[in-house]
Amino acid sequence: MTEKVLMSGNHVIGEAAVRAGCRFYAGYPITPQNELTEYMAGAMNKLDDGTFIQAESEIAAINMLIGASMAGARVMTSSSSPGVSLKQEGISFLSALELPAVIVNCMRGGPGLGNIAPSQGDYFQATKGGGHGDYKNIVLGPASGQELAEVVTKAFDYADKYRMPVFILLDGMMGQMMEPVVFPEFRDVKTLPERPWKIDGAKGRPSQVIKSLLLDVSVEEAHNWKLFNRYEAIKEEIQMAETYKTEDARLTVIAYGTAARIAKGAVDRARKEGLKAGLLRPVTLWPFPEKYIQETAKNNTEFLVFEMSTGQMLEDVKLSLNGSNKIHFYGRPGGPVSTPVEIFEEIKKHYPE
Amino acid sequence: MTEKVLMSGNHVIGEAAVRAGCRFYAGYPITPQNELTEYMAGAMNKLDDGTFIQAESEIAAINMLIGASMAGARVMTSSSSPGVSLKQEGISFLSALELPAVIVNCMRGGPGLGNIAPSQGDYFQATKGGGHGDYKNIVLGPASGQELAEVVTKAFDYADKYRMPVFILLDGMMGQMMEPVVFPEFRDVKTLPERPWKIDGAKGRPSQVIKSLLLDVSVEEAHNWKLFNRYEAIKEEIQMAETYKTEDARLTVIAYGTAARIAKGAVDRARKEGLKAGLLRPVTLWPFPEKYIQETAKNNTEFLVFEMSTGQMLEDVKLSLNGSNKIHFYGRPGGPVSTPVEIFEEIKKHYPE
Amino acid sequence: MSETVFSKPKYLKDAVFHYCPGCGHGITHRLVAEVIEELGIADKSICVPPAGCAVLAYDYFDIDVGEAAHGRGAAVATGIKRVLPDRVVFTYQGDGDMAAIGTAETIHAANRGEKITTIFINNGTYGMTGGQMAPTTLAGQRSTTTPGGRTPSRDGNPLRMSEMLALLDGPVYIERVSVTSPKNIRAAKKAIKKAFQVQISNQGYSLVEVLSPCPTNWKMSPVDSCKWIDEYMTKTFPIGVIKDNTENL
Amino acid sequence: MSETVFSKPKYLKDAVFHYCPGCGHGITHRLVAEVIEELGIADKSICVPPAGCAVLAYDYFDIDVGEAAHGRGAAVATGIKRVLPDRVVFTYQGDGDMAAIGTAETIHAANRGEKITTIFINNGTYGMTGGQMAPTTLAGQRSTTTPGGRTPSRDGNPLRMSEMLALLDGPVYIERVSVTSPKNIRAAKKAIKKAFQVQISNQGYSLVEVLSPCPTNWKMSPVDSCKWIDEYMTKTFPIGVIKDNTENL
Amino acid sequence: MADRKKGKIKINNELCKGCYLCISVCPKKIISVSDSLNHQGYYPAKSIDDNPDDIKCTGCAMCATICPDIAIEVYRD
Amino acid sequence: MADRKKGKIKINNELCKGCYLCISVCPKKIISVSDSLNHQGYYPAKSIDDNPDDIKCTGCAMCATICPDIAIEVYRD
Amino acid sequence: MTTKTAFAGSGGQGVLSMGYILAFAAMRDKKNVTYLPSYGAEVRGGTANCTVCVSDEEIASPVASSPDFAVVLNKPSMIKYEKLIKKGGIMLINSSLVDGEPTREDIETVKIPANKIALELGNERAVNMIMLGAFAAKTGVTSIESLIGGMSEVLKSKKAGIVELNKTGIEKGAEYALNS
Amino acid sequence: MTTKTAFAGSGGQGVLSMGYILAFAAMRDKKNVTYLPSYGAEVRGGTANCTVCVSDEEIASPVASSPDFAVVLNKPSMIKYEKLIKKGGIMLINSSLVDGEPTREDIETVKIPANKIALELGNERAVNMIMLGAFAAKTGVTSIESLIGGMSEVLKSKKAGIVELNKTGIEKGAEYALNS
Ligand SMILES: Cc1ncc(C[n+]2csc(CCOP(=O)(O)OP(=O)(O)O)c2C)c(N)n1
Ligand SMILES: Cc1ncc(C[n+]2csc(CCOP(=O)(O)OP(=O)(O)O)c2C)c(N)n1
Ligand code: SF4
Ligand code: SF4
Ligand code: SF4
Ligand code: SF4
Ligand code: SF4
Ligand code: SF4
Ligand SMILES: [Mg+2]
Ligand SMILES: [Mg+2]
Repeated sequence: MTEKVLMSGNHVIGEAAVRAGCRFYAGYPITPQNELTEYMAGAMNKLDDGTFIQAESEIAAINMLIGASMAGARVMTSSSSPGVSLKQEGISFLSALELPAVIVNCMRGGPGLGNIAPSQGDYFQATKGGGHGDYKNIVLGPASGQELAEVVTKAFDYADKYRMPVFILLDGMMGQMMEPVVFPEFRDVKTLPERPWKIDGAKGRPSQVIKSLLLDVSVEEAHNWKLFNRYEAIKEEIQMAETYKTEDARLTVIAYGTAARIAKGAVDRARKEGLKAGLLRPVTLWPFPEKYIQETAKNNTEFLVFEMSTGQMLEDVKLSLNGSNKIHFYGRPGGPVSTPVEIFEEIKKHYPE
Repeated sequence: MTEKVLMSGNHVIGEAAVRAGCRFYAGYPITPQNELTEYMAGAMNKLDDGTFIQAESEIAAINMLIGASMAGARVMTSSSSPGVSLKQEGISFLSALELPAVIVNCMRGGPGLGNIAPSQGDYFQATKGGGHGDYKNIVLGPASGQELAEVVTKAFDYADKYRMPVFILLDGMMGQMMEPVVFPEFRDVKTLPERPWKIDGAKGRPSQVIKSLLLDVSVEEAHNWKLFNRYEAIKEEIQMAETYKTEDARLTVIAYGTAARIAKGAVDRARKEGLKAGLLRPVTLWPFPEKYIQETAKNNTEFLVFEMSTGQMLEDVKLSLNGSNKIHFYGRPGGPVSTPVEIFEEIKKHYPE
Repeated sequence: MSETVFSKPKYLKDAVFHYCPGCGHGITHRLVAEVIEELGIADKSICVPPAGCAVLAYDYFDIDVGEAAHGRGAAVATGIKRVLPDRVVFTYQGDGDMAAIGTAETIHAANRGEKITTIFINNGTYGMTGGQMAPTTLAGQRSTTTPGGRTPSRDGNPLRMSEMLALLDGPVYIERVSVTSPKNIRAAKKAIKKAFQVQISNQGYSLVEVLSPCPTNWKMSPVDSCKWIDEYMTKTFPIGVIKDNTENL
Repeated sequence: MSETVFSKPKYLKDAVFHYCPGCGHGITHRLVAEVIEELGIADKSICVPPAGCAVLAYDYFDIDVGEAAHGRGAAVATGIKRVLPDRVVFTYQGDGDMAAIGTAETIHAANRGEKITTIFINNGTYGMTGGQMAPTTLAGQRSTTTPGGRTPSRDGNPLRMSEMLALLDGPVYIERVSVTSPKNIRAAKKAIKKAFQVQISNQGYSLVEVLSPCPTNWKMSPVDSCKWIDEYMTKTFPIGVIKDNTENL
Repeated sequence: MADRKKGKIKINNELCKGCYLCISVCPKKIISVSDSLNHQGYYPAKSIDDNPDDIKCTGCAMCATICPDIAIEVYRD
Repeated sequence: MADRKKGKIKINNELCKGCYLCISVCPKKIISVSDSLNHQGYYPAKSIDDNPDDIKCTGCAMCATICPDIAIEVYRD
Repeated sequence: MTTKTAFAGSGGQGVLSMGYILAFAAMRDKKNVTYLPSYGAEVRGGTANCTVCVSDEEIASPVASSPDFAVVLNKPSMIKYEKLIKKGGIMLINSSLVDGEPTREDIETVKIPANKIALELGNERAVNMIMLGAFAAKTGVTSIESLIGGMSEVLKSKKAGIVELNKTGIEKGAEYALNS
Repeated sequence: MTTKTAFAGSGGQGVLSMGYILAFAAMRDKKNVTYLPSYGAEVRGGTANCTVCVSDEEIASPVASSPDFAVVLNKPSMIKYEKLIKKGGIMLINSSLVDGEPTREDIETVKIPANKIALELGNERAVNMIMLGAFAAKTGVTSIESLIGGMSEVLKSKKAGIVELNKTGIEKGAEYALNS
């Protein structure tokens, strides 16, 4: 472990990616994630085995990733909401082609051009699959600079282990905010998992193909179920969430990312006021940590879902509880950053008699 | 009403669109919906106020729609899965800009390049919003040539009434299959709803703007809630579903589009064998017809969700029932077309003791 | 009594430009507004602004404006113009917007000979997002994504969009101008006026490329920025008429 | 004893082509396979096929193949080549794939001077999807989306992608060939070989445009299709070297 | 005449798709259409250079060069 | 001298962003920088053509032509 | 009652129009019908086929995993559909183009020398109508009259000669089928 | 205890580095800190600001809707933050650039003639460090020592002269603030 540094979320992602062995980055500028693109420009070009490309578009970037990942490199791209929408075809291809890749969405206010303020409006796109076909991506929603550094490393490892794209979902404020961070050590790229399936010229082996065109319906169906079963396994293996003062909570706030930080402040306030509030903070947004939620639900608490959107994760909470506990919702779409006081008021409002 | 004609689903959409007053079509070829693009090429160029453009890409096409809709025309584009993924940014813009537009997705097997066989793998993309930000589109899922003709008309009217994009979601087989169809009369474009907000030159009025950039966070939030409230109203106003032999059903199949046709055959078979099976066929996929499902749920039936995917609408069924009734699932992703016998077997398998 | 020889044009709203000191967008906005006034087309003109520093154009131009997603101006303008063939439709786009993400839309709209006009602001950088490399960034020029200067072998070469478009059959008139001196600014206005006339007379696609200072991201004073355009930028992007097939204007 | 003067090249698998009778894809596939064999690069070559009739190229070429989404071949190839600079990476793309949806990726990869090779099959139509207009469709030519023939004022003009690319600094070698006669086919093979040599010798971006018959969608016999290319298509798309900055090959 | 190289072609019936480009380019006009369908459903091309005393084929391989389906092999002695 | 047109400019302090392009183009060098900040936080340009007996400004409007913020109005008599 | 029929052959043999005319004729008889052509990449190979369902009830699936009837115009199609056709089903074969016959015992095979008959009519282009006539006569899925009526309406834009030719084709096919 | 401080002025006045150095210094003191700059389009106007939170607990929100302290270097910033600053909060103003003062009675105002002091030091570039020193002395958010320590580490790559200048700046600012 190295020493503490003060860094913006965007820079943290970049540095953590380099340390995790990322050697190919392609991206296209968009606020509020430009610092990440700029960081990678510097970092990749410092390495003699690193590539940085400022692509002509988000579409070109995601398709460059497809090529670089096929060729065996650990790859990353980043963008913000509108740019991520443009990557959806490519993301569906990455998923179908079973290619490891890390995709960062530093969300801004939408829909449309919207604004550059922090938002959580792209949850559905990331977790349900904004592209076509039956596929899922692992989606990680960190809430601090330090956690960012850690999930970036995880993201690259998951991508390789499960051969699929992994999303890091944060909002503009997390990308811009500086916090103290301690980074993991540099990974030697020679120690990274082998990729026997990669496309690097048929030297000393039969030629091989990476493709997603499966005209034979039975082959395509089998491929779909193969992916489906992998997703089911992942649900078992990697659900992650933080629980805070939930043991005896009568009202448990469920929030991720920036919203969760604010909620935590609100929970502390509530506790000071003698209200048994708690926080359940999903870290994996897909797979959604339903185990944690069902566990917490047992101490029959009510839930307050707080999102910086009109209510998207809310659906996954409902699906996890399937009617077992009462759910309240509070949302702020389009960019406003709530204060802990504001959420505390919501807690009071919904606190069970 | 005109006389019966024998037409493919793709042609039916085209003809119905022209009759509904569509005067601008932009699209890009992709199987299995090419016949629609080709039909519009012929039909639009026959009209002196019609425009057909074979765009250079799906992205260009959806953005041409944005312009044409701003300018006041009834507009349509069509594509199939990968092409629709490319339209996601544009769809988010259409939604944010509150522009009427009809978007046809003639689904094929995915993810990735996949195949051209019928599939229902894009349900999430269409109903949850594959683009960025908090928005919804109306999504219609017809199951026959005749119904296609009817929902196309509805689609254009909804788009105008609610100022939003409306999806028509069908699969490749419905696009290719010919059935007898009777079309509604031609609409005179002069009788179509006014668009006071349109951009056609500031003659005799102050200049006006159509934009989605709302840098002021409070304005963006207000816009989000405005859209949200509209969506809530739509949920009340237009839920549509067909129920078939559900009154006394002990097992009710829920399926849409092609899957629903097959399920209907299976239900008839089951009834012949003395099993009380029924079919609930959502026509509006968003808003999801939860009223119908909750109503049906009262005659405590169990449900069997059948989709040509690994299970997407399944989530909306769960959300509608919220734990009240037992739900089974059967899915065939990637292109295979099940036989009624096959679904009948599933009905037998899950039929409650 | 004294006569006013210069004042704000009629079709600019009163809003204060949000542009940085010495930014070429302000000058170009004014020229476009003056041309619209002189041609008397304010009530039939429709502007399609970009995603870029000029995204707020609708706060300034007092005509109808319809927003486009980043890079898609040519497609949006195509849609508007095909529905309203007798209106005057123009896009106002930056070099990132038009020559990077919007490459395909721009080339194919031009190739279809859409009867639209494009004002193409070449400032060699992504201004709005903070000075990243643009397709038009000069070799060796520093940007936040080419801190050591643009290296063509790695980052590509400066892209001459106007010259490429001139090769197509659709475009009728393409000229490159700059706004670095009163003289150049007058020439720029003439070109913009001609471009609109080409559309009004239904002759086809027209484009004016404007070499425009971005002092903020170039990290130069406005005065030095103008010098830099005249001395360096014009070497790669020479000003003048690039294509002119106009008839009796 | 008799010697074999002609037989199937080594790096084509045994699969029967799915192409229609008289399709130029088959001929071009063979030429590429012959060149790969002659240059001895089979074990370091990577092919990026298109979405198009040639999408199944991986069933035919016995080398590593990585699929690209429709139009994105140049971007995928860029990714592969940057990671594996000593491999030989080529895209095989149709005119719809490369000159329509892939316009931006193609132009910018070429402009970056990516050291990749593109085999560009110009058959003036969207073959795979059933004969819609392509950017390269000739004026007046019928297609399923221009039933009355392509009308440039409405449908745009035939796009000369190779000429546009030649204007960029990145490309080193661009030639247009046809496969309509044994003589033209031999010339085509020479060009393809040279394009690969340009990459092998690390000189830059190379492209060979192949005028290729699509009898099915042209609704002509294969023999007439070849005549039609020689007589009409070559008027808009003249064959020959378009750009050649190669050094001592 | 005596020292003129003699050639011979072998057309693979099942690979042939009956495009007849070979027929159109053969300088010796010694390729023709066979009258039975192959399994792909085409009438394949066939060599009619079958007079052993007067072999016309020069083995120039023009037919094979243009054959899109690599259905022709060419030999020479 | 007598019949030479006289000009006059008015610079709007609050619109000016202190780019000083006007200063660089004025042929008469009669524009300078004022020493107090405006509300935008810039030191605006100001005319120093203030000797009524010797007005140098010709009203050529070069300053206004290049002003990106339309902060200059030009008059002539 | 629902019948499902597959028409198959190589492109250009008029396979799709056979199916279309059958569906159209049945529609005119107020039947429920679906017509599903093979589409997309398959076409490349040069084979074509379509499935027509005719029924008094609503038609659940337009697909025929095992059709009641098959009309095959080339050998690959015969081989393919011999495997699929339903027990007790009928396969009509254009024996002028297809040598050999199905080995299955549990289906009825009807051989029609359609090209030969067509030549007698003096026009090879009648082949598909001859097969269609034979099919109708053999299976009764639709009457010869409505078939002719449907055909004439479908081709009303074409010149009378064609319609006449097709009409005779249908009749001759039916005649042959009944007398064989 | 958590304190939130806003630093505001126009671009080029070193506003962001003030905030960064404070955050960095507090981090070295093992405090929890967040630093949030204004970003994006706002920058166009030429104004810049940032918010620094320093706390012993985890920091919930890095945003300060109503900061405890504000350090303002130009008039627009003073006007903006006068509205936001918390009751009982402290506003430090560079009185060399800002004429007038807040009208609010319920906050403490400290005027520092930073440019004047800087000129005495012989270098205008010390202005922001003078304000920072005054801020630390007045609010005690961090000690002068750790501020200097933090600053020196942040600027270690820069040449010694700068560090020296900034050090004196911080000290002089603190001194002035305490004696005013
Ligand atoms: C799809 C998408 N990608 C990226 C962005 C972010 N973005 C906004 S403007 C811009 C480029 C600005 O540069 P340019 O077009 O040259 O205009 P300028 O600001 O220089 O005038 C970018 C990348 C966006 N808004 N949408
Ligand atoms: C995003 C996307 N859009 C459209 C398609 C459908 N599609 C497949 S190939 C093709 C074009 C084929 O034409 P061309 O590139 O000229 O190749 P050809 O078949 O003529 O050789 C199209 C439009 C697709 N697969 N993906
Ligand atoms: S960043 Fe550059 S282009 Fe944008 S407003 Fe400032 S000077 Fe103008
Ligand atoms: S459609 Fe055209 S390009 Fe495609 S295989 Fe057939 S002939 Fe070749
Ligand atoms: S060229 Fe080849 S495929 Fe064509 S007819 Fe001759 S042998 Fe057959
Ligand atoms: S080798 Fe030459 S001569 Fe012999 S058949 Fe072929 S083309 Fe004719
Ligand atoms: S040009 Fe305009 S903005 Fe610039 S200094 Fe002069 S008056 Fe001010
Ligand atoms: S009008 Fe001419 S002379 Fe007068 S101030 Fe402006 S530039 Fe100088
Ligand atoms: Mg720019
Ligand atoms: Mg083509």
